[in-house]
Parts: sequence; C-alpha cells; structure tokens
Amino acid sequence: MALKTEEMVLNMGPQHPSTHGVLRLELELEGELVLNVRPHLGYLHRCFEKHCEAMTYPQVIPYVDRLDYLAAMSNELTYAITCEKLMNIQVPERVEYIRVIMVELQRIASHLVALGTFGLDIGAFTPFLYCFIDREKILSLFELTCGARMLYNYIWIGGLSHDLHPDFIRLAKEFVQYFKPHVAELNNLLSYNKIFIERTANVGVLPLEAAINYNITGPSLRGSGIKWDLRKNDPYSIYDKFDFDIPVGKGTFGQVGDCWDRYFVRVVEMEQSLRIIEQALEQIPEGDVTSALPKRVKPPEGTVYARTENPKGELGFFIVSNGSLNPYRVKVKPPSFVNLTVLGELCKGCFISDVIAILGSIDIVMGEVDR
Amino acid sequence: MIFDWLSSLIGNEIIAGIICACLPLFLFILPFALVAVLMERKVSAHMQDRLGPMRTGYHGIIQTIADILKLFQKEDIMSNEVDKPLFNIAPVLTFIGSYAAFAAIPFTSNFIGTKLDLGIVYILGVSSFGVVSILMAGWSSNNKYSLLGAMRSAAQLVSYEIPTFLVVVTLITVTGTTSLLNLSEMQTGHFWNWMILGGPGLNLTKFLLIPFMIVGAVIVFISTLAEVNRTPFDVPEADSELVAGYYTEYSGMKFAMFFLAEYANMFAVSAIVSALFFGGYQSPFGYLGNLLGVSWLVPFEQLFWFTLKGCLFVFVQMWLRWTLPRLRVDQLMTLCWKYLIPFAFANLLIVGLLVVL
Amino acid sequence: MKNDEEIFEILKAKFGDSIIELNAKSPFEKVIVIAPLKIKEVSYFLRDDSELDFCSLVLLSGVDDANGEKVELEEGFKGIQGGTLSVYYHLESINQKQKATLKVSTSRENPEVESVSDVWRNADWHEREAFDMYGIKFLNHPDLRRILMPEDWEAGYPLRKDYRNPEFYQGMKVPY
Amino acid sequence: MIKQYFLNTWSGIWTVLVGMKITFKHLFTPSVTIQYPDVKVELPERSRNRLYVNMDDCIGCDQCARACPVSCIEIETVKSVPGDEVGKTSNGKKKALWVTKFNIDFAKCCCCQLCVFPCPTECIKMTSIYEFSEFERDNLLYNFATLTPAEVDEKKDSYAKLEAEKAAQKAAAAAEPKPVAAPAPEKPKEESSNN
Repeated sequence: MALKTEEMVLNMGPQHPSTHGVLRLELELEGELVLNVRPHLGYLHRCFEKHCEAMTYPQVIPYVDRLDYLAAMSNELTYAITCEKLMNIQVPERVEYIRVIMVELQRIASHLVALGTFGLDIGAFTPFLYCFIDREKILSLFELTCGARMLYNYIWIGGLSHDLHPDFIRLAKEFVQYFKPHVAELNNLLSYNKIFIERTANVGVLPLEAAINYNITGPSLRGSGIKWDLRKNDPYSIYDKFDFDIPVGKGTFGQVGDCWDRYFVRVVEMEQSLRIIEQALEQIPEGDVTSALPKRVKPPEGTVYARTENPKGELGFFIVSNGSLNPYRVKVKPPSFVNLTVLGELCKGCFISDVIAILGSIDIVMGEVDR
Repeated sequence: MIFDWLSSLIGNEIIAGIICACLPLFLFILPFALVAVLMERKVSAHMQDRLGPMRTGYHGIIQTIADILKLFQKEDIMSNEVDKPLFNIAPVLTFIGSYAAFAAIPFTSNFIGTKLDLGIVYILGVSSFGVVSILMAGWSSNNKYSLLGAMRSAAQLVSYEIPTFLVVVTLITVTGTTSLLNLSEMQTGHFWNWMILGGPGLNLTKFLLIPFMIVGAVIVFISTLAEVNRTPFDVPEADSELVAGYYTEYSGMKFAMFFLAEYANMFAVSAIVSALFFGGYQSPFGYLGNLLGVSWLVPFEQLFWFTLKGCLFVFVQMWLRWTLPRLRVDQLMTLCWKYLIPFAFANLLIVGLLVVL
Repeated sequence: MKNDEEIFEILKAKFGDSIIELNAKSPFEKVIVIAPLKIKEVSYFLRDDSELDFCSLVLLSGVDDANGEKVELEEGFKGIQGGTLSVYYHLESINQKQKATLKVSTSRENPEVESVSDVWRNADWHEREAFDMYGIKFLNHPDLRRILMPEDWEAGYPLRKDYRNPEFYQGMKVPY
Repeated sequence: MIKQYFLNTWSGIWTVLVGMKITFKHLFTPSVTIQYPDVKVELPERSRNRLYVNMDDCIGCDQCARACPVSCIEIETVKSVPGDEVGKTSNGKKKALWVTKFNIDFAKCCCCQLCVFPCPTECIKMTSIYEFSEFERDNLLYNFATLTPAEVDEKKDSYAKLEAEKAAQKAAAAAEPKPVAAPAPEKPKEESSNN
C-alpha cells in the first residue's frame, strides 16, 4: 500500500526575505515540488489612481515617483511625456538630453538592484552589496542634481525642476569610467559562476509566444529572444539619435528565455546604457531647461496613452482629460504588474528554490504592482 | 594523558573526567565561537567593502559578548502548538553532537579528550547525531518552513557522510590507522611529511600519491562543508527560501545554542581536515621548543599551530560563504552522488593500487 | 501597418452591428466602440487575423464616465444614477507594428462585459482590477475576485466617481 | 557525455576560484562605510530636507499650500485693517495679511519641493537639516506663525470690526439711492501679491 500523501499549502510572504516587498505567494507543495502558485496582491495598495483624480497635473509627479520607487526618474519621464503629448508641448533639446542621461543612469541603478537582489535570492550575498555600492554613486549624482536620492520630482511637464549642476558632467563621466570594469567583475563573480548557472539556466523558461500573449515587456521579454525595445521600436524623446544595441536572450547555458537569459539581458543593458550616457554627455547642448514649462497645466479634453521603456518594462499612462486642472482618470500600465501575471505559469512543477529564482528574474517592485 | 594526570592529582576519576570534559568547552569552544562569530562578521564585512561592527570596543571586538548578553536576556518565545519536550531538547542535542566530536580531536600531542583508536570513525559517527536533533527541531516547531528545512537537512547530512568516509578510508589504506592522534604523530617533522604531500617517508609512491591526496583533501573539505550546512550547501537554513530553516521558531538562548553548535562544528570539521591532510597539530617547520631545549614549550606551539590551521580552514569556509550562491536541493544531491562519490571512489581505487604496488 | 479607420472598416465589414462607431473625439487616439457582449468574439478575430495580428493587450482600463444624472442620496452626498462605465482596450501588434484602442460601454447599474482573458492571458488580472475598482462584471472570467482591495471590502468600488469612504472597516476607523 | 562531466567538474572548480579571487581582492579595498553620527556626509547644495519658512517675508498668499500634493501646509490669514503695520518683505513689497497660522506637518511632508517654486517672496525653502525625528507624532507639527494667540485674537477682532463697519456702511449705502464706490484697499494688494 502506497503511503498516503497530501499537498501542503505554504504561505510565502507577505513578510518573507525574498518576495521583494509585500507579495504573498500561496504555494501548493508536494514535498519540494510546487504544484501551483497563487499570488495575492494589494498589501501596498495606496490608491494612486484615486489620488490622481484629486490632484492637479503637476502634483501627481511626486506620487508617480512612488510607483516604481527604484526607477523614479523613468516614471516621471513617462508621465511627463504623456502630459506633453496631451498638451502638445515641445521641450528644448537640452531638456531631452538631460532626461535621457537621467533615465539611463536610473536604468543602470534599477538594474543594479535587480541583479543584486537576484543574486541575493540565489544565495550570493556579496554581489548584492557591490551592486548597491555602485548604485549609491548614481544616487549621489541625482542628489547633486535635484537634491533627492530616491524620489526626485525632477522631470516636470515641459521641462525640469533644475538645470544640471556645474560639476555634473565631469562627475558623470568619471562614473562611467569607474563603472565599466565593475560590470565585468559582476560577470566573473556571479554571472559565470557555475553554481549560479546551475540555479538559473533552464529554470522558469518563458517561451516567446507565451511572453507576447501575456504582454511581458522589458528585459523579461527580451530574455525570451525578441528585439522589442520601445527606445528603438517606438522611439520617444531623442533615443533615435543614439547608437546602441538591444540585447536579447540567446540561451547561452540553457533554453532561450530562462532565468539566466533574463538576468544577463539586464547586465548587457547596463553596458548599453553606459554607451548612451557617454554619447549624450558628449553631445549635450547648452540652453534653458525651464523655458517650455507651462504656466498652467490645463490640457484639452481627450484620452491619451503614452509609454516608455522603463527598466522593468513598458510603463504607460492612460490619461482621460476632461479639460479641467485635474486629470479625470489616470490609469497606469505597470510593467511589474503585468510581468507578475506570468509567475503562476512559470512556477508550475518547479522547486521551491526555483520560485524564488523566477520571482527574482522577472524583477518586480511591489510599489508598482499594488499602486 | 591529561586525564591520567588529573586523576592522580585529584584522586577521583569521575571529577577528573568531568573537568577533563569541560576543559575543551570552556578553554576552547566557547572562546572560539566568540572569536569566530566576530571573525565571520568582520570577514564578510571587509569582503563586501563594509566595516562590520565598530562600536563595542576597538573595532567592535566585544560585539559578540554583547550579543551573547543580549541573547541571554531575550524572551524565550514558544508558540502554543510546538511539541514542547522535543522543542526544548533539540538545541541541546545539537550542541551535544558537535561537542562530542571534540572528544577525539587531538589539540596537542598531550591534550586529547580520549585516545580512541577509532577516533575518526567516532567523530563521523557523532557528527551525524546532528541529523536527529535537526529533525527534532524541524518537526517539533510545527512550522512548515522548519519542517522543509529539517527534511532537506536530513537528506543532505546522510548523503554527505559517504564521500567523507570514502576519503577517510583512502587515508586508512595509506596510513593503516584510524586514530587521529597516531595520524597526526605520523605527519611530524616538516610540512613535506603531511598527508597532502604524500605522507612521511621519501619514495616514489609519495610523489605518485600527491595529486590524489589533493583531490581527496578537496573532496573531504567540500563534503564536511556540506555537513556543517555552510554556504553553498546551506539549503536547510536557506534564508531566502525558508526564512531560517529548522530554527525559524527558535529565539533567545535556544537559538544561540544552534548558533554555537554551528561554529563549534565548523571548527571540528576544520580540525578533521587539518588532522587528516595537513599534519594536525604539527608545526610545518619543526619546533622552537626542541630547538631551544625547553620541552614544555612544544605543546603550546602545537596548540598554536592547531588553532592556526583550524582558523585558516574556518576562514576558507567563510570566504566561500561570502562568495558563492546557494545550490538547489536536487543539485546538492547531484553534486554528492554524481560527482563527489565517483571521484572519491576512483581516488580510493587508485590510491589503493598505488599503496599495494 | 493599418490606421484606425482601416481597422474599423475591417471590423465593421466582419461584425456589422457589434461595432458601434469610430470615436474620433480625442485628438490623440481614435477609439473603436464595440458592444460589450461581443468584445470576446471581436478580440479573437483581432488576435488571429493575420492582417491585424494584435498579439498583445497592452492595457485594459476601466473608466467611470459619470454621465448619468446626479441624485441627492443623503446628507448632501451625491450619487450617480444611470449612465455608463467603460472599458478601454489598448492593443498592439508587434509584427504589424500597429496599435488600436477599443472601448466598450456598459450600463452603470448592471455592468457586464465579456471577459477577454482567454484571448490575452494578462487580461485576467487587468479585469480583476477593473472589477475591483469599478465593479464591472466580466462574464466567463475564470477567477473574478478583488485583487488590490481587501477581499472583504464592502464599501463599494473605489474608483467610481460617487464612491464614499466607509467610516469603519472591520471595526477599525478608516481615516486612522 | 563523459567530456561534459569533466568539463562540468572543471568549470565548477574554476569559477569558484575566480569568484574567490574577486572577493579576496575586495578584502583589501577600502570600505565605503561611514560611521554615521560621528562622520556625516556633506549634503549637496540642492539637498531637500526639512522646510523652513522665513515668516518676515511671508505674505500669506497660500500658494505653497495649494501646490502641496499631500496638503501638509496649513495657512490661515486675517486681512489687516487700514493703519495696521504688517511690515515689508525683504524685496520691499508691502504685506497686507496677518498670517495667523502657518503649520507644516512634517509627518506628512514628502520633501517634493513643489511648495518652494511658486513662492513669490522665496520665503519657504528646503534646508539641509535631516535629523528631526520625534517620539511623538504631534511634535512633528511645526508652527511657523510668529503671532501669539492673543495677538491673533486681536487681529481677528479688529478685522471683524472693520467688516462690521463696512457692512454697516454698505447697508447705509444701500439705503441711500446713490451708490458710493467703497474703497477697498486690501483686495488689489492681495491680487498683486498673488501674481
């Protein structure tokens, strides 16, 4: 007679070391094997969309910062672009350059957190701190520019709150030179480590068709092997002026679209961001950054959807304006939220340890998932 | 040896035995655990470009003492649903397991708890005692994370006994002894007499043995690392998956017991590796005491070398911990059954052939 | 690549009355308005037709049109009766490089829309969110529960324009 | 198959050694930690921390309170009666309002700096003070208004009196058939300070 076994339900989170915030996963286990995963959200829900309806358009920006708090600049840029599209504002060229520099620095910072915490989930503690040391340097650059380290309120509708600090360009160039060897170091320490490869390669394989059907965006989509980057495919700001590549997952150590591919796309993206920053720092023109700021943000009636390539994926804002000072409806298209939908699909039949790895590799931020 | 001396001094064998048993605990394990915890924090901190504890004393030297005091004061939290007797006894048993191993470890040529002829076998035996207590802790906690951790731990410890023992058997074929004291005595003289360099004597076999001894040392180091649940083999307590594994529910002094046992274990396995392959308490360069003609200096030198070697291996364990990611459960088994055991077997065969020839 | 008018024409030819109009009021995007109970059929066509090939649903957002009449309910609190709730679908085709915006409007009192979670898998959570925030019922949705709000939230649907904060939740005062 | 096996073994050992080399190198790189309360980082000039309001310059225009996305600024003003000397701002504008209440709740403040930009007299600004934690949440409510409660009552009274006088005047004017343009000195001043 076979032993009678029953499934065990394990609650992972909302307070758990590696659920990246307050995500609760309900795992159905058979021993170490995961049969089913049910994510539960909402622990960080703070009514962003309802708040927006009571704010004027510029007042929304500090709230936008708090969506994906690891990439606040990128969120601001998306919101600013949406409102500029709604109001038909052309921003000066210097503003565009500064925005690109900031957003790319932010992309590096966000990826550093993603890579570091991914390593931490796998069990490597040290690369996490190396990543954070480098990230702190980026945050210091931001602090120099706008005075805040995480929630900047820097990119405004039609311009910027401050011009660059006189030292910024020198320091940014120094940072680029400083950071280049660190990517190689991270690769040697973590990416090519045999244990790390064993843990991530062939784990959580996301086929391309499923990724597109789930509308996965950002590095997670590119890890599945498609060159889809809004900076190239649907250019906004002045990204068409720069020369950079889009890394895609090649299945170096396993199938295309596994955790390692998703991870490595981020590493290569950091290098490409460095290239963009270098070009932008060389080409940046002189000019006034506040000239296009509207006196009164009162867009015409209409609906608009604009989007940018955030570090986590495609962030979009759908704004319904009724012609008043307050937006009638602001709907966020949060990349983390959409990317998280695929978790249940990916985690079927893997180990508990793999759930952690998969969750880390799709890189979610609960501030954005729950809003 | 020290027991004989003590019993003749006091005249009562039981008291002498108790004193003899307590000596390593108070003279060695507790101070070592204190130093090792601080060392772990400092090593990890400096590897990560941090400073580590800096406030209590010069560069945080007395931080661990402060921590111990804090742990003493902590409330002993126990949920209603735990299996109380098992829950209480598990940390004590864990500590006993690791402490018992010290009985057969030769600290110097004079100081060894008991001169067992089967010393190494005894150590391997009692160290697997830990499985029972870990299973106890995991089961009695009534926590799913603890249970998973305990299950993983049991599978892991049982598996990794095998490569360890295979390497030990290899050494037995070379040396013909299972007593750690005899093994250490054999490797006296200079470092070229160590087992890692083929053992004592100077002949062709010695040089042929060197590569296989190195392989054996690596295998035994990896498998003992796995036995003490250190990264990359810390799946039972994998903090990012199972919160803290089998001791999730423990707090205060009970938690400290697990902690202490872990560090005591770390030193025990380091001592085994050094006794098996790196000459145990033997100095690599000969003794100053012999040179100067003051023979009482020799045991102290031996203790110094023994501690140094032990600490070196403990440092390597820490170094590995702060470098490597963690293996998955099935990969842990793969590493053991598909890599370590075949290699250890092949090693055993080749060394056996070499010895016969 | 097709523009909105062409897509509208194709849909109109195929589905006739289910496609209500092409709303070009907004200067930024033209919206194809579709009958709420036909949206699934239309979605399947949009996804599977090789000309259209809308392989992904970028965003599904509920909107409270608040176009009903305002009624005084109690103590100066205004409710809305009648009018519509809308759901916007932003679609994108990666291969054809085209975008489209669909919209369905449903009655406020009994908001029912066909679920498209079979067509695009990520619609599952988006629809749950729209249900959570507006109370729009997505028919044939596999698991229509609240997603962001607590599951036992009884005070209604917070993003409706006539939403009123409850005073107590689970015996706790709400504005702390 | 066999080749792969040995390749795996080798790459396992080799990559571990590579990683160990990197961490060993970092053992000797200077650490980045700062011993915080003893050593403090110098903040850049644009750093945004606690707000400070220079009440001498504040004209009570309420623009900062309106810009604030979290409504942490609370301002109440009383119009001055003719003859009151409210004072001048540092750039020479005459003030027309008594600021009877200027509270900033730093428990709510999100340091977004949106209040600083619209201020016409640049009297509200971000300072570099970041150590102002409190045990009681109420202590985070900072009161910047300089007037004492007694003074506030006095100002309110005198304005109420003025209003009453005006109302009386108006009533009188309404009673009279010929409308008299009542002088209203405060209003235009308020508008000019707003824009």
